[in-house]
Amino acid sequence: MTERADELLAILASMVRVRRVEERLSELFTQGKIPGFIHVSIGQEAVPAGVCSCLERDDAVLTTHRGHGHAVAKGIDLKRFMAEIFGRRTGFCKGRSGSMHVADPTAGVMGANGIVGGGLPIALGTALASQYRGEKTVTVCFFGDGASNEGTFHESLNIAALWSLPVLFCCENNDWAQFTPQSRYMKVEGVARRADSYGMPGVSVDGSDVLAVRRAAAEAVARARRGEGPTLLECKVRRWFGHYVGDPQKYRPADDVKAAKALDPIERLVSRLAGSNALGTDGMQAIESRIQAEIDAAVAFAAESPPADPADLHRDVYA
Amino acid sequence: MTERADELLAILASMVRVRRVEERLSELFTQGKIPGFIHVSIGQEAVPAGVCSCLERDDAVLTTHRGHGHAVAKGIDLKRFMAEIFGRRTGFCKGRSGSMHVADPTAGVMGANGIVGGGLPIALGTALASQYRGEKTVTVCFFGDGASNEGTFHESLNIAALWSLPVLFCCENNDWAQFTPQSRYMKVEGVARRADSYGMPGVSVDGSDVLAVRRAAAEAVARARRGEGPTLLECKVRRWFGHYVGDPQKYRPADDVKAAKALDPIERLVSRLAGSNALGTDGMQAIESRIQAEIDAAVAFAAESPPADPADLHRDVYA
Amino acid sequence: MRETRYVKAINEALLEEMARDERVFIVGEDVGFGGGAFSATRDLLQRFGERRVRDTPISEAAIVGIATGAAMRGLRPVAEIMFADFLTLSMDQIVNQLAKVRYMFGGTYRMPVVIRAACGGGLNAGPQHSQSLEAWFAHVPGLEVVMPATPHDAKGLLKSAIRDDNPVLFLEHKALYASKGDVPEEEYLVPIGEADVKRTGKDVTIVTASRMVHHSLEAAAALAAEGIDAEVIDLRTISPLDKDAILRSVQKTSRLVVAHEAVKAFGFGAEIVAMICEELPASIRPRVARVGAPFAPVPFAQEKQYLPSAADVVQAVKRVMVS
Amino acid sequence: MRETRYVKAINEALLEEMARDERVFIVGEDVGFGGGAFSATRDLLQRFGERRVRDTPISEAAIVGIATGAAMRGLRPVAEIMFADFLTLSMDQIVNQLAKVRYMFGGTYRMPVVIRAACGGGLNAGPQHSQSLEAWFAHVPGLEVVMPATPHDAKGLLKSAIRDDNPVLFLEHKALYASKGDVPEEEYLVPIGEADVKRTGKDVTIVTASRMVHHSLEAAAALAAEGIDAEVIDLRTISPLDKDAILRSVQKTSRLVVAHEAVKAFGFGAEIVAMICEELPASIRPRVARVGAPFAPVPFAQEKQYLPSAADVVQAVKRVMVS
Ligand SMILES: Cc1ncc(C[n+]2csc(CCOP(=O)(O)OP(=O)(O)O)c2C)c(N)n1
Ligand SMILES: Cc1ncc(C[n+]2csc(CCOP(=O)(O)OP(=O)(O)O)c2C)c(N)n1
Ligand SMILES: [Mg+2]
Ligand SMILES: [Mg+2]
Repeated sequence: MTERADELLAILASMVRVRRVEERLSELFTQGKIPGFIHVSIGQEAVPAGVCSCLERDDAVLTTHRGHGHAVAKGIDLKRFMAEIFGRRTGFCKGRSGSMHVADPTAGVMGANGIVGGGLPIALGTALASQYRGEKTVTVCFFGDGASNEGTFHESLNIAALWSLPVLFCCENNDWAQFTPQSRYMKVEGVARRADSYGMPGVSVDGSDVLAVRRAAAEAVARARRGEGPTLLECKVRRWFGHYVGDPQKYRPADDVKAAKALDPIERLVSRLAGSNALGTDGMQAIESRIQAEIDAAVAFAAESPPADPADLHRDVYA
Repeated sequence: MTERADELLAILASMVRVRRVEERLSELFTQGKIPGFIHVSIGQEAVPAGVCSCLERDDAVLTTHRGHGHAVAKGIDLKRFMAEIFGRRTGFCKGRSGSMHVADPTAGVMGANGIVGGGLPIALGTALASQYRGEKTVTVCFFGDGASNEGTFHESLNIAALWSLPVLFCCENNDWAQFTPQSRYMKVEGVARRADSYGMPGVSVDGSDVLAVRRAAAEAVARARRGEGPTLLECKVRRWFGHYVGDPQKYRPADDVKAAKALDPIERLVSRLAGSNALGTDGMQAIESRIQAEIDAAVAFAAESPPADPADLHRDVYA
Repeated sequence: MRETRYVKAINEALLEEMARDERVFIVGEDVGFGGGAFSATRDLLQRFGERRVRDTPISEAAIVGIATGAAMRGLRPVAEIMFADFLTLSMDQIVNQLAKVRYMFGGTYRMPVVIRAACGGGLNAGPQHSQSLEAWFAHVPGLEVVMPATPHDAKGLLKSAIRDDNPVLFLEHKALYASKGDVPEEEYLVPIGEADVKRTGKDVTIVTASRMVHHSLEAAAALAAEGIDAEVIDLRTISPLDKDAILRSVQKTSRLVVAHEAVKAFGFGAEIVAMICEELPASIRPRVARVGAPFAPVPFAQEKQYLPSAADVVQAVKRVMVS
Repeated sequence: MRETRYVKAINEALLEEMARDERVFIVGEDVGFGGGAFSATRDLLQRFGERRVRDTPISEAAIVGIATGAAMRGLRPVAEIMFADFLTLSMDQIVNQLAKVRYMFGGTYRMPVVIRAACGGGLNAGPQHSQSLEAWFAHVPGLEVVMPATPHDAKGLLKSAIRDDNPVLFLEHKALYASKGDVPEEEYLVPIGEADVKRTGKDVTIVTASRMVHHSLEAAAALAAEGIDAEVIDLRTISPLDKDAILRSVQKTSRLVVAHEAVKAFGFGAEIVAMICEELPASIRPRVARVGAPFAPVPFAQEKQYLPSAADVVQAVKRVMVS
């Protein structure tokens, strides 16, 4: 699989968009403009960008507490996304849910989840619906390495394999679960090998190499569309910042942070493109300024939107 | 490892005891002498007999809804065991619990469990207590192939491996979960291979060969006592009868039952002993009549015991 | 009308709704090949095939997740959790996911999910197979909780639950599966949220549900012989509560007994008593009593003495009749 | 006495009890290396080492199972489930196993297990991180449920919970962690099962717990300005309920308001209202009102409008004062 120049630019733009959105969110949160708490995935952008570059709009994505990138890369409307995180009534969830629960079914962003591992069983259902109706749509369920230790991981992968469901289980293995390093919660190296327990292919890739992620995801998605069942794709990534924005990371060795930041998926793709003239002369500039504008518009929309409507707190409990 | 004659006889007697106890329970249940419902493990006796032949009295065993054999082989007092299943006040649980919840901590029978997979997390705790106090005791957690699909299986094996807990996870793989054949709930052949997900040794043995079970269990128990951590031991067995006593098994092909009954762990050991003169002339006779007497005494004790005390239903809710 | 068993009525409701709506499917343990632990799903696999009757591994959290995700994509799942006691293994998926999806995600989703489970005692199934946990779920916004007492109501309510666009926890009493009652030949629905006056009376109101309806009717008959005329209200639905039906009756009788099989403390009877205390005009101060199980797990051999009985209802009525 | 934060009081209780009894150990997510999500276990790993302060994978069912099994073999575990919302992932282990072990297995085991969890709203943590689920657990025989409102009570009750031979669900309110209050220098215990009159009054009884104690005291102060003298009873323990303390006060005031943060419907307020209706002499028919959250999940941005407030308590008191 070799990407056309426009595809490469789209993938690059997707990573940059995720990065800039989360940088802005961190800034806004630090300024006290966002209630609650937020988790950013800066440094892990190659996964949402690479995986979502293989998806159609009507494919389903389930994501996590660290899910901004997946929603953005899947093509969620930035304005209503930002408004939700701000807690405004124009947000996708009417301000009822915030950063951990953004959803836009029309973009296939089925919903983020505040329960670690909580999306895995739900992914079985969205994938079953595709199979049930004979549709070619697939489901991608993103989750972390920590989540791979929840009982739901086991129950879900077992059933997905048994029923040959069209799911891509995409694990972002960033070596940390909240404040705890992986060596303290898993004896085995990596998550991909766990696929064998279910008779499911397990693939592990360098998650800061966006093209490696894209190619592995493309293959898994193609398998799923052909009705050949699920794949467990592990992407080895690094968490640049704390568990949540504002986390002082007292528990984390400085050189671990340094090592993480040394792996920049965006820089890697840029330098790769440098050789070709895909980027053109001011290509990066163009991308950055276009995205800057999108984000400015989204933030303005959110900031100018009216606060969440108290009446909405009583609505939609039942259909 | 080669067994002395007396050891072989003890193992044979253990299997025969389990078989005759459950045959009698089935008979008594069919006669309406036992309330509720009971599950027997007839045909699977080599597992409790083989595994428990490697255990000391103060080792801990956690068992399941199909747990009579494990309790009996571990050395539970037959009288109070029978009385509990009868629902008498002299039973181990004062008649409050019945067949699915027999327990005698003094014999290391920590408790049977009516929740499939429910004992697995508890086994972590009993094993941790041994490690915490620097004791050499081990925990054996028995469970079925169906239970290996519960989330608790995954969480428990992962933690046991991570903490090198002294546990033997003993899976009795009898190809059925209630009314459903294994092909409908697992894609993979067997349970042992699931150990690799946790960096734990996984061993699979012919569960109707009691010496094979004993040798594999002995090695796992020795590892655990040496502080080298847990083992997943899968014993391939066959369920001779229904899920519960009285189950007409309409769902089950007759030849599957026939094939199951063709594998008799007791006969196998007997014919093996035939060569040697371990059994002596009327060895089997002696064992049978001794056990017959034990069981008669236990049934008499239960039958003559007063019914469960209504006052006991309010007791022991709190210490 | 024909005499039909409770479990058969449930089976008929499933069959009719599956025939009616192609989006309806069944998922759970032993529901297909085995025909259901209590045979509520008997013959459905043969009739509708593997696609629509799905046996699962023993994975209760996943079963509910499958239903949730499938509903988010437009299907109408009927999940079975064999014993209500095992709902404890699905609590996150039911409470944090299924019940909150519509609200949490902006009201865009409809969640037509039914979770069937067998509750209650009476079969000497012991502490882990006999619980009545409905009060937990009634405390969870986003869920509806239904507990039919008769074959008629079981069929009509299950059909309504399957057509309902909200998650419904459908609690079948395992000791009622074999019970018989009249069920119409022709199709009918019983609306969710409507209590049913199973016996009219003027002296005292007995509010109850599920198996306790039968004990309460038995109690009412015994009381009638003593000249006490009891009204028996079968809630049928625990959430949403049919407050009007309860208030109407208590205003008439000014005496209330709430009877349920669940542990009395913190059971649904408490909500009903508190509700009428708050909502009745100050002028009416009814005498109230609750009937429920003692504060202990459900015992195996002492189950009969443990479970609330008709005699307990009679006693409670007599407590509220004095003065 | 010194001003101490609620979270620090909890940390001190853990430290003192671990120093006092070698069988006490801590198990949970991020409790050791990370010092606890809310830093309640800060520095305990450094002080007591890996053996007694055990980080687990994200496996809530296993965490409770570890505690249960360890207690069956004589240890005294203190398990942490980070947010009370995640107790949904441990429900089988808590309800079908831990709570029933002693009863089910003949009364031979003692089960000195404490499960700590952070409950409640106030941090805009959204629908899956803000729930108050205490009523579920109070409905489960075999469990004790504790909800401290002050640093003093948090420390004294947690020490008692760790020394108690029964399973205790210890619910800490996340919005109170940073709150300050007087805590004695010297060692002390607060007994489980004893309510505390946080304010004496003669006109109306406000029964409450956890964070709502503070809102209730604020309400009482406002009411005093209007000449209404409210008594505020902090239950501190939800199960077992201190019935005598409630009955004594209501007999004095003959007016009751129960205030909790949990959803009002089927919350613990219902049990308290029903209990007094049953147990007070027929002559006393108090006016009652409940304060609780609306029947909806806890919203993110509208949390302030959603959570019960001092103003809601004031209004409820005024409802019961009329006539
Ligand atoms: C069921 C559950 N347990 C615990 C938490 C608290 N928590 C939130 S994120 C997190 C760490 C998750 O680690 P991982 O799955 O690796 O994702 P990452 O944060 O590294 O992206 C934890 C423990 C939770 N939200 N849900
Ligand atoms: C959590 C839970 N789910 C379902 C059941 C109902 N059930 C009892 S035994 C059983 C089958 C268990 O199969 P397996 O683990 O293979 O044990 P076996 O009966 O074959 O010995 C099922 C589904 C249960 N008791 N607990
Ligand atoms: Mg991680
Ligand atoms: Mg089996």
